Amino acid sequence: MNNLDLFPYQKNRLEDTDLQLASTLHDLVEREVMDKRLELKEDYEQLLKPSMRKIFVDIGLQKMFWPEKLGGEGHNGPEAAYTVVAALEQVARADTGLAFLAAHGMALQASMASRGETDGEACARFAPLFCEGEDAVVVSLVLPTYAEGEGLTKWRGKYLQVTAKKGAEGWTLEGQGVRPTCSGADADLFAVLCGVAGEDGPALILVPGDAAGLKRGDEFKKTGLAASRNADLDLVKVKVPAENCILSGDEAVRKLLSWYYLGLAAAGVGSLLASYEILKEWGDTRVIKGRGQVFKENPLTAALMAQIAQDTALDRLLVYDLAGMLADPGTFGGAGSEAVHTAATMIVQHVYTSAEMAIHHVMELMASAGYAKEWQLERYWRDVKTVQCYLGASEIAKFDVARWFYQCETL
Amino acid sequence: MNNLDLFPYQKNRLEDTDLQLASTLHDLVEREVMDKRLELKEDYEQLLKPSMRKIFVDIGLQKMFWPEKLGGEGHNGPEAAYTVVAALEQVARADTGLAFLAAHGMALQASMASRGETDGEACARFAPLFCEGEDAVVVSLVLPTYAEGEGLTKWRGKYLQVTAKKGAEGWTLEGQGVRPTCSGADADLFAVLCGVAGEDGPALILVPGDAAGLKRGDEFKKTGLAASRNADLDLVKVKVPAENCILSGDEAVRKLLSWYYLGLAAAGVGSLLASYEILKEWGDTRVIKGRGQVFKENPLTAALMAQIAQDTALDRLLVYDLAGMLADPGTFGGAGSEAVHTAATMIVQHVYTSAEMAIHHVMELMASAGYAKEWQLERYWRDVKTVQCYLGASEIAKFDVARWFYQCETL
Amino acid sequence: MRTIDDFSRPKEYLTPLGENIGDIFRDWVDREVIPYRRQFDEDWKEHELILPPFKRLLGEYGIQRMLFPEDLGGWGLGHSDFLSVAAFRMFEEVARADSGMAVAFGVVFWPLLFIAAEPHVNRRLCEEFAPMFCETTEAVFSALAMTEPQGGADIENYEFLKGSTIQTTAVQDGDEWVINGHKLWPTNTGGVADLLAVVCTTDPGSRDKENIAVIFVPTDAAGVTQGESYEKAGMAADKNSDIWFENTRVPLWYRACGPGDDSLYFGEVMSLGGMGTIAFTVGVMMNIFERLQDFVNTRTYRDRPLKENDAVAGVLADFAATIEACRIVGYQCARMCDRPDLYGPRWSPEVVIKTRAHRYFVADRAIEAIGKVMNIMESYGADRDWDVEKHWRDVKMCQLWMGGKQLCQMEVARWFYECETL
Amino acid sequence: MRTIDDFSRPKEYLTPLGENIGDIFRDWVDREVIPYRRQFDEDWKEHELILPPFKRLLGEYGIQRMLFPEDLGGWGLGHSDFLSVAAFRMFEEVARADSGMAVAFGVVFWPLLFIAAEPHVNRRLCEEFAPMFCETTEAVFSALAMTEPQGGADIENYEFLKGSTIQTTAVQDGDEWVINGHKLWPTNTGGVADLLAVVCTTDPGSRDKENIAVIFVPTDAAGVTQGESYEKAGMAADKNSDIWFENTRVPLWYRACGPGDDSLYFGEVMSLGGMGTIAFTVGVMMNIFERLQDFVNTRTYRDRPLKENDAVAGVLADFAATIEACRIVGYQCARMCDRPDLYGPRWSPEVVIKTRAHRYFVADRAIEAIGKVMNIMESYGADRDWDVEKHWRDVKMCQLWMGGKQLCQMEVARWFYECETL
Repeated sequence: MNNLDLFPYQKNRLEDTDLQLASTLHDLVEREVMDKRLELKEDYEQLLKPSMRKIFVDIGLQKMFWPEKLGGEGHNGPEAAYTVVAALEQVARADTGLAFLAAHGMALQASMASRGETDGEACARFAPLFCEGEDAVVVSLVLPTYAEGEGLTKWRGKYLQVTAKKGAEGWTLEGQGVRPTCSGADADLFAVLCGVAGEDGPALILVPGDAAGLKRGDEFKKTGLAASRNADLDLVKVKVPAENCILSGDEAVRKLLSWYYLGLAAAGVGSLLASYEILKEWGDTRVIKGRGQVFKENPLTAALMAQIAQDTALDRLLVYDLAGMLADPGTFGGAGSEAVHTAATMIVQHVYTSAEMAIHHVMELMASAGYAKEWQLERYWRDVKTVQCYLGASEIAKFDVARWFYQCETL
Repeated sequence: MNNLDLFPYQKNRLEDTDLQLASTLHDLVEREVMDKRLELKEDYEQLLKPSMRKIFVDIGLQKMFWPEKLGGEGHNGPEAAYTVVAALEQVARADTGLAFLAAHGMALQASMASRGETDGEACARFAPLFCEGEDAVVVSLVLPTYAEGEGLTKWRGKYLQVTAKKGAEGWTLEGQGVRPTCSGADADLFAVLCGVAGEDGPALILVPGDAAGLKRGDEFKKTGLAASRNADLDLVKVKVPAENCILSGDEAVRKLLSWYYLGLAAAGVGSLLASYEILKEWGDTRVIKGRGQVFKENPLTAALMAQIAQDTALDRLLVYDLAGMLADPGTFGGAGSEAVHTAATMIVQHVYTSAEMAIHHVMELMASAGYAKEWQLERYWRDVKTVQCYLGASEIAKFDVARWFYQCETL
Repeated sequence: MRTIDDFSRPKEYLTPLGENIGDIFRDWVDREVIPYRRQFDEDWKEHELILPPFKRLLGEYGIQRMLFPEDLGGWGLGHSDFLSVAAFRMFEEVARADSGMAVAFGVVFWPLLFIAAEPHVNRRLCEEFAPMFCETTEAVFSALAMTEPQGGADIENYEFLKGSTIQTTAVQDGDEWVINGHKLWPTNTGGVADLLAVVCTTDPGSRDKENIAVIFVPTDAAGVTQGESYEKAGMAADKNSDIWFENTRVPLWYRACGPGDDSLYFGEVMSLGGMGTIAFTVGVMMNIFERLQDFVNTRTYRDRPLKENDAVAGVLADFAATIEACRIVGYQCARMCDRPDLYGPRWSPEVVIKTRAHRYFVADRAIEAIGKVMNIMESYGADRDWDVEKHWRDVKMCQLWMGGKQLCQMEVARWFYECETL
Repeated sequence: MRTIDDFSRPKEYLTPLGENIGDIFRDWVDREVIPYRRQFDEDWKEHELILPPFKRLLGEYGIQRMLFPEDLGGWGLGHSDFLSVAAFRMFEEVARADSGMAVAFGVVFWPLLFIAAEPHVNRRLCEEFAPMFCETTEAVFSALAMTEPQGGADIENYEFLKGSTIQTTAVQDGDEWVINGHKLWPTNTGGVADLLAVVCTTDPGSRDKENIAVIFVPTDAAGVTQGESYEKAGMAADKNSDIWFENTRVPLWYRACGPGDDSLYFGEVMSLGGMGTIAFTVGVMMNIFERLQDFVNTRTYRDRPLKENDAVAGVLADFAATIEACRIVGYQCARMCDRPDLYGPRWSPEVVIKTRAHRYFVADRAIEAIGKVMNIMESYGADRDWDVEKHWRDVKMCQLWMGGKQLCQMEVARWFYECETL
């Protein structure tokens, strides 16, 4: 049995197609990413971009939700939540950043092309981009964050970075020094959560990467996620058609975020599984020379190795629990409900908090091999921490949790 | 909706009968325990023992698994795992110790009376004790622990406290200063994991509380769990019939422990839910006087309150995940498998580790009200820590986890 | 075998007198407290077992005279420059046996700081109260009445509130104060204390610190009523109750230091209270270390002493490292209270806030480390007979008295980051 | 506004010279390092940006002469009684800018301790090597070659292994040592160092400490080969590579202190290395505090500066409290290395183990606290331009060099609990 099967998960809820997809991806990333990365390191053009194409286009993750009549696979029922997890676990095993990008695309698909919601103009308009092209489509989000200046619209205490005005010929967007969640330097499509002049709730408006007035800054250096070449954006009188506003209102935003967090949480678990595999090899082969003891047989190191495996195992169960909630709207209320959004927030925050510490511990056990690039562990360590930062301050995420469990009103 | 419904769980896996049982217990413990405890404190004779009778006998938890033909309820399929969790959550809400005792009895039932395993002599012999009597039957376990002296049989590194010899007329048990898991002073039945002369694997042998040669020490003082009046035991040539050996071998022991851990984990979650309810009342009513701010509206206290709710919510999901594994032996391998036993170990350890910290935090938020007996919070704090200690050292539990994930052989 | 004296502390800060007193305390707890402490929890109401050792220490040894000037029968530590470091050692030693006793002991001196500590000695009040403490061999306790209903730690939060929430009033009537109010939780109430210092306001709702008054009230004064002592999860030796003041009259000159100074030197009470809390916590950990040594040496796993298992040893090491760090921080904290010339006055916001920072840092570390030790001992960790469980319960209260962690965090943030609206 | 100088340290331990040097370092990092450090990660191979500031500090300011006796052109700190405390401040200041540079800087002096530190000054070797460091304005680096393939931290684990696992051999041939072996990871290899101290065995497999030899080897000696420098997750200024010795010959008197003493004084290297690691960690945290202040003052949440949100302030407070505690522990640790008269020799097992305990305690605290700060800054926490992410990567390596946490735990358990078989 494959090491990863040692980690229990709700296999009995998955379709055979999910399991097949997972095993196809498992083999693909071994071959296309993991076997090549010692030589290619984190090279974007040579390693990451080609792999993205294989995963998004050839395997078809970017077509999954879109209806068949529009060239997609029409796998867009709530049960697709299990597919997202099964797939992104495997992708993240190879590279957290690739799974991070995939989570963006799948969250957008779930928002635009869930079963029963595929008749809108936007769906017809954007499906081809994902289903007909031969290239991976990189989706980036613009979400609320802290403000530096004044006068921006707030949403749950943070600030909407872009403001949108609706006119006769569509939307006009404005924003300075906008920080996207990923790939500011080369995303094909930005899904921008905007403050709408004259309205309370925010709206999610799609901005093509080549829109006039969209200026991309230079790629900036960051801790990890080489697959996401990020840069800040300026939006100066960016005009998009009315139908590019694909959703508005808190419930729709919560739905987007619940699916987004599901994908990110799965990416966190995949990174943990990969770290476990590296540690396992270390524990099997390394000998504590002074005692001729195999590393994994030392009680102190074994206990810490067990803690790491336990964190990984429990995180995996929780991510599948979240998939189970999304997959059964009847019982849990659907991705847009406060109940599920709160669960998604708790689980993704927990996964990245525990993953940060778990991978810290792997690094402690591997000592210098932990931070030497050669052993690959350090990239998961940097990537997971980077995703955690992009997820937003956990102290502030807790306000959402507090609102749900204690009905707080002023946080 | 009841506050506890704010905490998501796999409701869609439960039978209506499970939900009814939970709500019956919810109301019963409110009435019989929670409304009376301010006055009766933790009085064993006046509060805890009568409540135990109502829960075990009137509600019937001690009859649940036994086959109907023997006077039980015959609810003894793997799906009963969900029932155990749904029930013990509610019992622990009122008193962790009552749920702790119930978990002992239910683990024994699962070991003796699971569907398809109810034809043995032992089942016929012991079912009446649980199904016919009018009193609560208190079951205690004797499990491996550290040794003080020498010459005891080891099981996975720890020592079996009692040794058993098989003779023509049955078993003879010997043990000095034996520490049971609960109720040494008044248990009706001890399920003793014994080292068997001439055999490798341990055997679980039932010793009635009135067995000749069984000497109970005085009840000793301990941190919590007033419902468990514990005392050390001496077994001097205790003789029991052959059929009192109800199971032997590692797999059977793992099965017992998996069910036991399921019950304890549910008790931990119930204690967390009760602590949450106390904290919620505090957060709703307490005013930070200097600012006239309701406690739960302060961002710092709200964030910590959220962390507590999050730990509770995720622990609850994990306990139901464990129930789901026990309920589907086909997929996960059954309660006696190493896979499920490892999962049960991880989940119960995680629940009590996180519960300890979560209740510490509740106490920090409530300050002196946290440790004043009047507010009741402190009993959950003491009880949960006591269960955690009785569960055994988590560092050593990790060796079981390491054996599974890293195939360690010498720990 | 290693002993608790193998844990580091800054030797530069120690004084012969302080160490001698510490050795006397060590001997006293070993003979008069540790043999009886396992019954203290049940003695929470009566103090039949708890009082006798206190009589010996405070009354017969005369430790309760410590702060008063020599010429009034005291030992003059109130004008020494090593009081805090000496007190740290004393507190460690008492807490090693019972941190509830350590709190009760520390609070004997807490109100007296207002009148007996340089540079703000109130000679007249020293003369007034010295006989009560110095001319008896009975134990004499004091108490500091701060906390009020609904107030919680508001008064300890004086930097922010400036006394505006104090409900207990002191109204001048001729040459007397007339005090009315209701206090909760003071250590050594429930009938223990003979002398109270009461935090009052001379002008309810005022945010002017001039109106915060600390006024001494003998517990036998008319109109003082104490309630039943509270039942707690532990710390039985620290008796707490409600206390009511109904038109209680004391002379005007019973006010500790006067307008402005009462609130100024309240900071001293806070910083020494914080320092003491660290000492209690360290003392507790040192005794747990002793009990733990006994356990891991005598219990075996795989036929070797428990301490020889690497994973268990990792927990043991973490516990020792935690004691090392916390004790060093604690002694430095005490030194900062002793040497205004180097660190600023101990009542300055800087020192007050730093002691709070040190205190809550140490408390968090200790609670985590002790919880792990208790778990390593399995069911014996929860046994009264192994003492660890008692310390586990008590030390949690040490963390929470004087305003819990969140208050410490707010004050620390306010000072280090100059937050203005917290 | 509060500055990093508002964090506590024991003022009793400071010396005018040490503080003056510290001020020079502060000025140097502000002018010559901090403006360029964001490019250091990409400079890991070439050191084109990293070398010039080192030239200024070590060569032109002459800091590299620090340990040597005055009459040999040095500053004589090797026979001072405040070297460690002074070094702690220097390390803090360098690490404030870049902890990789701090490690590279510290290791310049590490091997020299064997020959230039009282009471075991090797006058002949001082005379031999002083000119290399004192008669140039170029930066001169040394390295200490310990770690070997498969060995990991085995050599640092010398108390347990007594050198038995050392594979690098030194064989006497006439009046020369012939050295053969393969070392990994020494700081300042990859072509940086001019002088090496090599930990060898004169009798492979022996558990007799007499056979542990520390031998000086100029890197230009025949048979010394260095490999490519390793690519790491951070700490670019700390260059590491393989290094091979193939029949490398040096005079017999290049042995540092002689049989027995080499292993004895190896403890000094360990304790000062541990002390230095704390200083690196504290320096890193102090700079993060500075960057964090900037962030929480300029970013807003709900129209107020981020620092005014109570929940965020809680994280800020925890970070400040952590710096307070870690810095106090670190200075006490340094003091213990400076004052054998009070704390025992710095090479004694007690001091070595205590520095390890202090070090891993501090590292765990720092990593947890820094991780939370980074998260509070959201995506900016991961930006190179905010510097926190760089410190986050680097400080993890500080935790792991010289044998990681588990080794520290084992040694601490061995000493405090007298474990015999760990």
